[in-house]
Amino acid sequence: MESVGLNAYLFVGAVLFVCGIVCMAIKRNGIGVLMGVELVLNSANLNFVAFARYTPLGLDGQVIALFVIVLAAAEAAVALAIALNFYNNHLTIDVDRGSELQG
Amino acid sequence: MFQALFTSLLQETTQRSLWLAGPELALTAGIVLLLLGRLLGFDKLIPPHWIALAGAMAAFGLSLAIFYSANSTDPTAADEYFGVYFSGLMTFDKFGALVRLFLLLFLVFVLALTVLSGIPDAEDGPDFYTLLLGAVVGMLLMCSANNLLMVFLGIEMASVPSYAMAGFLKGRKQGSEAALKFVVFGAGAAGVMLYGISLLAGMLGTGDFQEIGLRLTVLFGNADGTLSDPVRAATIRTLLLALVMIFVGFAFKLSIVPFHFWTPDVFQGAPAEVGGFLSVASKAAAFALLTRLVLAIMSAGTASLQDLYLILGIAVGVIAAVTATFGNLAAYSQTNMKRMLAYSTIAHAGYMLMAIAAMMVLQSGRIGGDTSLAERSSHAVEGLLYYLAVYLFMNLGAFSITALIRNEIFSEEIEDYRGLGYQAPVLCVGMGLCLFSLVGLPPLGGFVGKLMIFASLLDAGYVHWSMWVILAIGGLNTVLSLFYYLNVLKTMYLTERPAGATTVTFPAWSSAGLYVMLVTVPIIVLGVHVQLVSNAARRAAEVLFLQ
Amino acid sequence: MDTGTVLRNLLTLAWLLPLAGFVAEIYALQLRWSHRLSKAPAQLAVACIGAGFLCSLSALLYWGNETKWVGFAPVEHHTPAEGLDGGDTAPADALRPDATGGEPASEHHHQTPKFYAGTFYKLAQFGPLEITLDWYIDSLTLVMFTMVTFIATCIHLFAMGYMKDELTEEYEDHQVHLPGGHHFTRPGRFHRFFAFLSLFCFSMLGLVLAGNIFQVFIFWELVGVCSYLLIGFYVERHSASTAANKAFIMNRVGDFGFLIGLMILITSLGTFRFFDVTTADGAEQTGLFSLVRGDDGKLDISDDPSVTKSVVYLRDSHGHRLVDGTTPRTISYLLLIAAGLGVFAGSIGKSAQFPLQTWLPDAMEGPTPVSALVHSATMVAAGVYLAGRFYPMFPPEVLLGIAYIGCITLFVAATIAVVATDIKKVLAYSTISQLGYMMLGIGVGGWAAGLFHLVTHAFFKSLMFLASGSVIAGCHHEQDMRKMGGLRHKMPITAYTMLIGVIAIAGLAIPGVGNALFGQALAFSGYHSKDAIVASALAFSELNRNPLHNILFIVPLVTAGITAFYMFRLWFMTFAGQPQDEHVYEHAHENPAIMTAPLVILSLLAAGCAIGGEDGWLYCLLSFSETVPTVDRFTSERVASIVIPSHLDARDVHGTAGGLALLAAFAGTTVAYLLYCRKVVNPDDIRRQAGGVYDFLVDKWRFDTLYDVAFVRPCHIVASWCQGFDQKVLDVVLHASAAITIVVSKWERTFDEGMVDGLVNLIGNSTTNFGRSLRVVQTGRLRQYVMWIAVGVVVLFAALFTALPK
Amino acid sequence: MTADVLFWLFAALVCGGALGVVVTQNIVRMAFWLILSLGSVSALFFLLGADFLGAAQLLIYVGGTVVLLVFGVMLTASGPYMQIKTSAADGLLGACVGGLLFLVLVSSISGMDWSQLHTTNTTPSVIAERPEGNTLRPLGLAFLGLRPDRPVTEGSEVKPAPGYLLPFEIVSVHLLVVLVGAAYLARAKRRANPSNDSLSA
Repeated sequence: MESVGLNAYLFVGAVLFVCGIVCMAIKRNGIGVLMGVELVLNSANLNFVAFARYTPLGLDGQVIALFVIVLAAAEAAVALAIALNFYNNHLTIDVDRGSELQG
Repeated sequence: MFQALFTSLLQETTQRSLWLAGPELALTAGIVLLLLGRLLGFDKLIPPHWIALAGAMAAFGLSLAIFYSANSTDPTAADEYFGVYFSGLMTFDKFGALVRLFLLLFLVFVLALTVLSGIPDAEDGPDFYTLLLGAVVGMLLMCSANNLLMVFLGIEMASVPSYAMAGFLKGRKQGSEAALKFVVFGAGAAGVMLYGISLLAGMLGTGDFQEIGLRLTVLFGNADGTLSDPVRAATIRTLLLALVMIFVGFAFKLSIVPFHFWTPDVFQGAPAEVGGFLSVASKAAAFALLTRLVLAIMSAGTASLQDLYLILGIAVGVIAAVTATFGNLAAYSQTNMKRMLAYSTIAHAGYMLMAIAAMMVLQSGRIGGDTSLAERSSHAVEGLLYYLAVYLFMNLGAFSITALIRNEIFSEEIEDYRGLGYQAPVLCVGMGLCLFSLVGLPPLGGFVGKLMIFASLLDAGYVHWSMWVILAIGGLNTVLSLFYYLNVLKTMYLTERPAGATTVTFPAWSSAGLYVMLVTVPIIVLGVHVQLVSNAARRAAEVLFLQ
Repeated sequence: MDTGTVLRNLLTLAWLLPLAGFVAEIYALQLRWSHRLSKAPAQLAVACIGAGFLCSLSALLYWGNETKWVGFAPVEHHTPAEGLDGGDTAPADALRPDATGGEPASEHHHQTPKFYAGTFYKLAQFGPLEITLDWYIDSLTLVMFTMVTFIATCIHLFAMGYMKDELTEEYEDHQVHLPGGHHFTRPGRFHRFFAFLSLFCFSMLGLVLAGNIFQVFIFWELVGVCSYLLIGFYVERHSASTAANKAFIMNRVGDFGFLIGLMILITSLGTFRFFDVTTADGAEQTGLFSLVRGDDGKLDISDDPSVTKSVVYLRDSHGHRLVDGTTPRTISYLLLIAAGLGVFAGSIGKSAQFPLQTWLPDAMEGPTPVSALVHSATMVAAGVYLAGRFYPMFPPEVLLGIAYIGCITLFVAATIAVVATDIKKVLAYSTISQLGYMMLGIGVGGWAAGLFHLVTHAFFKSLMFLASGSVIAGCHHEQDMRKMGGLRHKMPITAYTMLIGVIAIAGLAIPGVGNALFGQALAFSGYHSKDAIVASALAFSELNRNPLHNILFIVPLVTAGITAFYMFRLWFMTFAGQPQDEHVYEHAHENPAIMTAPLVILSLLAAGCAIGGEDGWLYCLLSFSETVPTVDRFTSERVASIVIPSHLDARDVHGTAGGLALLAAFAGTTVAYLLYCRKVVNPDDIRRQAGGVYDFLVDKWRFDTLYDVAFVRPCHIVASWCQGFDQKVLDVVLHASAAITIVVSKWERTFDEGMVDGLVNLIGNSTTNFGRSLRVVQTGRLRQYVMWIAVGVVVLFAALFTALPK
Repeated sequence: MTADVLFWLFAALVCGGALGVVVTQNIVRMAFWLILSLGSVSALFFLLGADFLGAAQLLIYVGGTVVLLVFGVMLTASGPYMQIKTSAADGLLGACVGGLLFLVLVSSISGMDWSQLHTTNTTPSVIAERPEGNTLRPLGLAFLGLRPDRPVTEGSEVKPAPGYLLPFEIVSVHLLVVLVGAAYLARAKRRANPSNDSLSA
């Protein structure tokens, strides 16, 4: 049995998750926000793979992780296209500039 | 061994799964045809909306056939017909069949609306319809999901095309802003949800809905403590955290306070057609999925989890009440029609969530031993389904009439609707019906739906009094909501058209006029002829509470 | 065709005609069969409602003919002993017709069923619960139909004259000021006004015809919508749209209680129907009234004395207890009270009872015909009608509540009316006060008395409103009574028809004169009906030993005096005396025949509709369909000891109560006369107009000399005798009492406007402001939205975690 | 022991990289930190015995997604908007909320005893064998809907365990739809008039 257990992996996952959320919440650069999204999804993936290793979730965990990678890629593609579209219309990627819709 | 597995898989897939997934396949075929059409150039001959409409109609027809065969199936043969398919990832029952039917009917209506209102134009057609059909495929998966992976997959498949659709008018500043907000907020919520799913799946060692209940029973079943006490406390805590995080994903889809922020901005920035689509379809699918997930988790019949379930139910009720109140209050001072409808959507999500809360509270009471509560919680789901059916028409009606009026007067500001009532009577009478139904005035469908949900809250109040408070808040909210809806009608009917404003001529016997009638007449029918849907809804709801 | 079918067909026709009218009128311009300057929509509306009236009247006569006029004549009253004898053994289910409606099956004293009922159409079925469109016709329905359609016809005719300003392409609204000193101009809305009136008639008739409480609720809401539309007819006027909103809010508050009542009924009784039916498979479905009251009109309460534990056994139409397996079906007594209070809350809203009364005076912002139709005679009567229709479902505790609400309302409204100067406001407050009387009558067990007053009040109040409308139209939209005076010369028809109404509402009578003819005092309708209510109240307060309940008799008695006072004050200020504003007086003129004719017709009915009092045809007709026979006293000991008096008890004290009420009315009239006609105790006026009063009296009044001799001269002589001393005493006493009344009224008005109105406004404003402040949350900033996700997770988790039991 | 050292090393890299993404204000450096962090995650995958997944992570994320993001950076990072700085107040607020969130997560997770949780397993489904590397074949079969690693038997009958044929197929439809959408949005727009919104479509 290794000394490094499941909780250590989950801890790393938690750090990734929080970093991702904070990144989404404070970055003004739209691309930076999308990077935050990637961090969040990866944190969940790390959890899944760790659970696959240590719990009866087994191979299912890895399968789910693979799907998440694919879905994250798809989401990133659309998000990037939308960010570029935003840039084209606002001539900036600063998300704070897009606060026309409010109230 | 391997051979046996393979044979059983082949059998299951070809004999059962493919037939049951027929609607999804039909939509997929529609998508492929759309792309082929562009590739091979026959989109000039056959307009893309016909291809999309054909796909949607085929899917609707298939789901109707499945629905009828499900309802006519001999209950004794039910075991072989109903149940999981696609090796346990999906489940088939009357509930899923009914919601799928709603969704596809709605899709047909939305497609017809886009053709009538001219969004998108001929060039963008294939792209728009591909996205629309793709999103509906995801929603159909949500209706019958039976695995945590399918939960996430379905939600993503429904959401990601919606992001693109929100920004579909890509030359517009507001549209791109709306899409960006939508995608970032949605991705954040999906991330949180995925993290919650990972915790839940890891803790239970499975993603299968049937097994979730069994595993929870094993973990918390015997009070003598297979888990030592600190571990037990931590386990409950983690379970709670996982459930809260999963709820965030649903709350985003349903625009539940405080995860509703995207809704007004997106609905205002996106075309009204997309707003109508999002406000109904994604909600219907998400409510169906939420019902399934909640019941899966609550199927663990252990008394030690009863307190947790009760508190979760009350919390959902409180959130629902806050959501309804917030939506209605914030709608007050809106001047843009789409934005007002967005807040109204939030409020209605609150009403519908109340049904879920009632169901959860009743279920927790059932775990406490009162078996008669099963029927009552099935009434809550029946009310939810009925509300969804009515909501489909009344909200689509409101959004589509907004779109049609926009095509006439080029404005979506309520201020600009002055005096329209006498220039375009069909549009305005239709809008009046939709709005009155949204308020919940008899004899319209919205009233019946609200009545059913409130009745189940009343039932749930016997398990825990807080549901009565929720009921009172819900009732007060219907009073509150009256005024901003009425304001629109007042503007339309009780003021004169200002001098110099565009004169609207909207003939009743045009295709658009007929469309408006087609959408609004069911509101009255559902308010008058309740059995039409309530029987199906009851049968669909009952099967969820069989065990 | 049997009687039930004929009645149903006639009344359905009367009910649906206005709906057809509405559809035609609202799209009159779009359908191009009329134009903006045409009176055709109004004529159509009159035709519809007039035909409706003919249908209703023929239904009433047909019913009388079929039943050998039994309902129109007094029935020999049982003695209580007889009633008790008959209690269990009498074939009381014979009171009910065949369940499918129509077939008379009565073996009682007369071969007449109490009511006919049936189902138009079944809308939906939830398990055992059916949602249906039912009809329910008893003599109350017939009377209401005839009354509503008749008054509506008169008012439609009147409105054709009153609203003729709207027959224009450019209607200039003098009360809407645009910047730059202009007035707001818009196309006329003549056709729309009549469309709304038609829709209102349809809703009101549907409400009366409804055979289940759910259907009542639907039309209840429709009536509310119509009222909203009509009050807000001059939508550009800020005050009008505010008043429309206010009326709707207040009504919705009451309706919320109604809805709760409905939910209790549906969950615990499982039906909405009033009457029993036999379904196609022969099973009997018991209606609400039979469930709760059985066949003998009595509640079958368990013996448990504690209110929280006692239950009411549900029974079928034969009086047998219903069982569910072996356990009897019951409803908790407390729940029954809650349901009753809930439904009554709806009545409070619609009938402008305390504390929801404030919308009604504001609703006078609508055109005067609207005030006459909607806010005096019919819509507000819907609340009383509901309380009457639903009477069998009310346990004594609820009745007591109804009585007290009515009592508070009638007093509060009457005192406010004393200080009002707007002619329509006086009438509005008077309406509230009279509605309070009706509620009081129903609450103290005088079911027929309350509804009797409802009908008579409808006639004389619509008369007075139309007369005031005539005044307003004649004086170019001047509504302040202080600027009027002496108008009876300018508009004699209006003035004297109004006087008939005033005498009717004041309840004046000449005792002894009519006894030989009718067995009753010679009096107009209001005397009889108010008398009946006061008698019931006296019987109630005498039978109930609780001294507090004496209020229920004393207050209406005093208020009868106040009523006479303010009504005569109104009449004196408007029509008698000297013109206060020459400009108004100069331009005042009598209105054309189309407006005065309805006044005359209505005044005849206001005078004569109640001839014979409690032995007259109208009262007998109403009491014929009493669903809960108050043959015996009914005593409840659950919450407090309450005794509901029987008919006989009320009859016993009738003489006393009538005499006292008459005395109060005369006192009020005299004071009004002294204060506002003679102005003897108003030193300011006397000083200001010293000589003028005498000239005026000598020249203008025919009976002036008589009054002068009888009252004024002696006064002056006595005054001179006492050389000022006594005069000063009298002056001080009278002045002080008048001042106290006025101060109290003003205080109440302040309470009314400051507290109740203020509260409503506060709620309205704070809702809007709160809604606006919620916009601040929606900053439009994406990053904050995302931050909310994180915060939401943390807060939700923390909240649930702390709530979790350890 | 080696595995332990490697874990701590890569865990530090993952966390450090993620923190670097958060702290850095320069978008290009952020991309660099992101690559570092996600690459290290793939290393952790290898440590967890998920070799195929680790490879996929490297290929798709580091090779695909992040490159996509870098393209995005290059396309949008022009002129004065090269550095869009987060204000100190926002940063502080983010740190507070993030700290709270972290506290909640860790306080829940750290109390768990996973081994105890799963030794009480008596569910019908057998504990699957835990993947210890060489997962390519089982994963591939799972995508086809076959689960030889997780046989479920009820009596003598062989029942299919959850296989992933449906999501495997349907996700391709999803990718197709999404790429169409992305391509549509990224295509040159025809109405290049961002300042003048017209509601008429």
